[in-house]
Amino acid sequence: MKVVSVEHAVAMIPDGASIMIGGFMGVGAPERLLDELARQGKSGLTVIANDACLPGKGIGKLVDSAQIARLTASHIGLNPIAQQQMMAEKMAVDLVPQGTLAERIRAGGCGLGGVLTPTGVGTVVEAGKRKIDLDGKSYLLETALRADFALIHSFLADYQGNLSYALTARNFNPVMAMAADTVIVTAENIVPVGVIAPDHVVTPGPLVDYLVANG
Amino acid sequence: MKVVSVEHAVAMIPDGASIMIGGFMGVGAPERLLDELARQGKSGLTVIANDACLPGKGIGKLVDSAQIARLTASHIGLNPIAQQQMMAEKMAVDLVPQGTLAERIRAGGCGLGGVLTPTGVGTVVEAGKRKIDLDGKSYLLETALRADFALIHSFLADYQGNLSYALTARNFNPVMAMAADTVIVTAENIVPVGVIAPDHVVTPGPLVDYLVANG
Amino acid sequence: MGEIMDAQTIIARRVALELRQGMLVNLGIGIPTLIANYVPEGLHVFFQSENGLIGTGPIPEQGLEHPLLTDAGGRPISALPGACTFDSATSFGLIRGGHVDMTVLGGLQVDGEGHLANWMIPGKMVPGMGGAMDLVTGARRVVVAMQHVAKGKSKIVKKCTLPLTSARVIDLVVTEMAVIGFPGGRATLIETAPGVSVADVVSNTEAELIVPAAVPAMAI
Amino acid sequence: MGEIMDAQTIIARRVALELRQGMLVNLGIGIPTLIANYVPEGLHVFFQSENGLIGTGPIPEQGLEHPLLTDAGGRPISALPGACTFDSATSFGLIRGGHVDMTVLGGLQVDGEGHLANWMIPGKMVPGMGGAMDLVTGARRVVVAMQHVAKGKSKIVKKCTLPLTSARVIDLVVTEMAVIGFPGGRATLIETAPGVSVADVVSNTEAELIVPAAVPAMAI
Repeated sequence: MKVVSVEHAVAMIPDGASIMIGGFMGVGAPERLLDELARQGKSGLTVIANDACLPGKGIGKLVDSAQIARLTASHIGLNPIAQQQMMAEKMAVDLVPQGTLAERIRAGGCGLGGVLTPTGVGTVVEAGKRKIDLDGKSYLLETALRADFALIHSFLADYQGNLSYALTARNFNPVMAMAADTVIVTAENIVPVGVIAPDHVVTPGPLVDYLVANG
Repeated sequence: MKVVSVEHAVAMIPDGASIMIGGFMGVGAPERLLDELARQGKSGLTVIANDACLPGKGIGKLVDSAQIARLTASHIGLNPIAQQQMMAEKMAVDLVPQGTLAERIRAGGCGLGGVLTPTGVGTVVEAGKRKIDLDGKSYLLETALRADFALIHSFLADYQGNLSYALTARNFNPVMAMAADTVIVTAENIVPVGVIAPDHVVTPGPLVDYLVANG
Repeated sequence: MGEIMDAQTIIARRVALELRQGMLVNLGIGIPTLIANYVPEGLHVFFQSENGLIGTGPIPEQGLEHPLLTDAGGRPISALPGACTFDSATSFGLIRGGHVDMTVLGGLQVDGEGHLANWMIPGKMVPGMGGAMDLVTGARRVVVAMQHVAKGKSKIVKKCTLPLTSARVIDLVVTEMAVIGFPGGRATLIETAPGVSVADVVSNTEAELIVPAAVPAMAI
Repeated sequence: MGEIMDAQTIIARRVALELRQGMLVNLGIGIPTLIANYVPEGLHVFFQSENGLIGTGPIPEQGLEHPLLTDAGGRPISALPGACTFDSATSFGLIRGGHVDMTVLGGLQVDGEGHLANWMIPGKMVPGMGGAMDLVTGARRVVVAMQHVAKGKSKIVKKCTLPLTSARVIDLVVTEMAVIGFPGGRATLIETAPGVSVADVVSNTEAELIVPAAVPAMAI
């Protein structure tokens, strides 16, 4: 793991990169990285995230400045700008059931090709997917998702990259931290090794490539 | 969640039941429940567990008294009695790669039909399984596992059934606590509600059916 | 109807009667959220928020909100003693795995066979399904809490014209006019709201409704 | 061979030279365990124990063992500052997902194409594969640490006669006689042990071995 500035961290991300972004309606989102992505004007991004948040908040910041070419999410209903961009076909949107999204990302991080889920059977979500029957029940084969980068926000990060999360800010962060080639982390608090008890670490340090220095 | 005595907990388990048992080489195994299963002489059990432990320890206690009709595990090599029973066809043994075993149990607990794993492709583990190709890579379809009972050992349990685990005693316990119809838990320490911080709970209370009283 | 209670209150109070001791319950956004206010005295239920919490408590007093403790809509909530947090994969493992005893969701349409549509209006509003598809597929019991009629049209239709949320038949619809169940996959009137006649319900319901000889009133 | 170091020490010291700064490494039971004793000075590596720990430290002093802190064989270990624990699904998510940079495992047979067999001898010994199949399939680099010859027979065979652990070609075999790699899926002699000639290695290897013009000695 390397410690980097927020400018340096974002400078690594090329235009057109695929990025997983933690957070749920902005809670647990890596706001400093999102601000810097907007400032550096990275464009044509493929974003994988739970939602489009609100204008001016979380991933909404990237929507505001039309930096996202393609968004894979479970919900964009609270962001009218995202709705408009989708309707105007300025941003491609793949809507995925939230539990399926979490499992696809987890599969990507855990070396699984995919999972069989009952969610979406008999709905438009079936389109283009393999349906597999097991013991008289139907499942959709939902394939693994990975990205070039994962942008993660933690509550505590130690000097080795061990992470823990607070309350509902955990959400998609832990699964995304396993599912990208390069993992960049911000933290509310950076603490010495040993401050996070071994049983309370949620994301093991070796998963983290870059920790963004505070301040 | 109900609090019960160890005698009462085990009395609920009929002969021939399928049981997931937490622990890894006996570490994190619900020893009191295993002792009581032996004492009550429950027979013809189907056991799903990581390993057969050692004679006289953990699941080894059930092997010693030949209570297991069928064992699904990843490893039985350190228990010569288990080896003998398997060779003599007194105990049927399904050997499953450890990561596949963990995922199959997790799938059972998470309402997934199964997962696609590369583990076992091109080996005898393939036998009888569907092979699925995705993006030029082969995977085995490994199906979900569930059981009638899960016997779980935790480090802390609170009066609502929230559980946390210590060090390497976590292992299969959390996934098994989601994958059985009835979940019975022992704890090193039973503590008041609130002692385990919300972010440190690993198994949410509503998953636990019975907590075995200490003493 | 509406003389004493407004529609939302009737619905929330009636759905609250479906709660049972020790249940793990997930409440959707909108009317379902109100149900937490009407938990019967002495009953302990666990509320799950699918963004990663069991043990959701009331909206915190002003000044006690925490920015990292919110519901699935991003609004501040509190956590009761014994609450626990988890990631999204675990949250939906709980939902899909049948560990959630009951979910209460809003609806755009419910049809005569018990199918729910609640996540998009093609060409108009495409918010996304969020957690709804997993909830309807995986929760042990699915209750839809919605108004009976919107813009003069019954929301309980013969056949859903909007995209379905799940192929699974829901258990119960509670509106300000009636409680409707789906035994054998056919819409059946179970209760009427105070002051609402069976004829009122039938005339405001597009779906064919099985009406038993005696239909009790909601006990709210 | 064996004048200064015994076979196990040669193997462990040589494998230790494969460690790189910051690697996450999983060591199997047996000879691989010894490698932790030979980590080069100044190098920081993370050791994973697949029963649920990253940050495995040395065997604790007597009296400081904890019954809930063990390796995958159930033996007491210690945990270094910065260690973390996790469940078995996560542990194998790390392994299968390519997050483990290197695994070192024992072997029963490695064949000329780089296939490993290390989990059963049909009709004789069926311990089970434990985590080996996942490790060989998922780790970024697979190193087999084993003796070159057992009971007078080469363990580096033309074709595995025992059931394979994985269809994946391993990266390296380190024995007390040689280091062998598998570029293009063909066994190739990379180094010889101190005091061991190329001819010694070839005569103790059943598999066809590609021998480059110059074969350096192990730098241990």
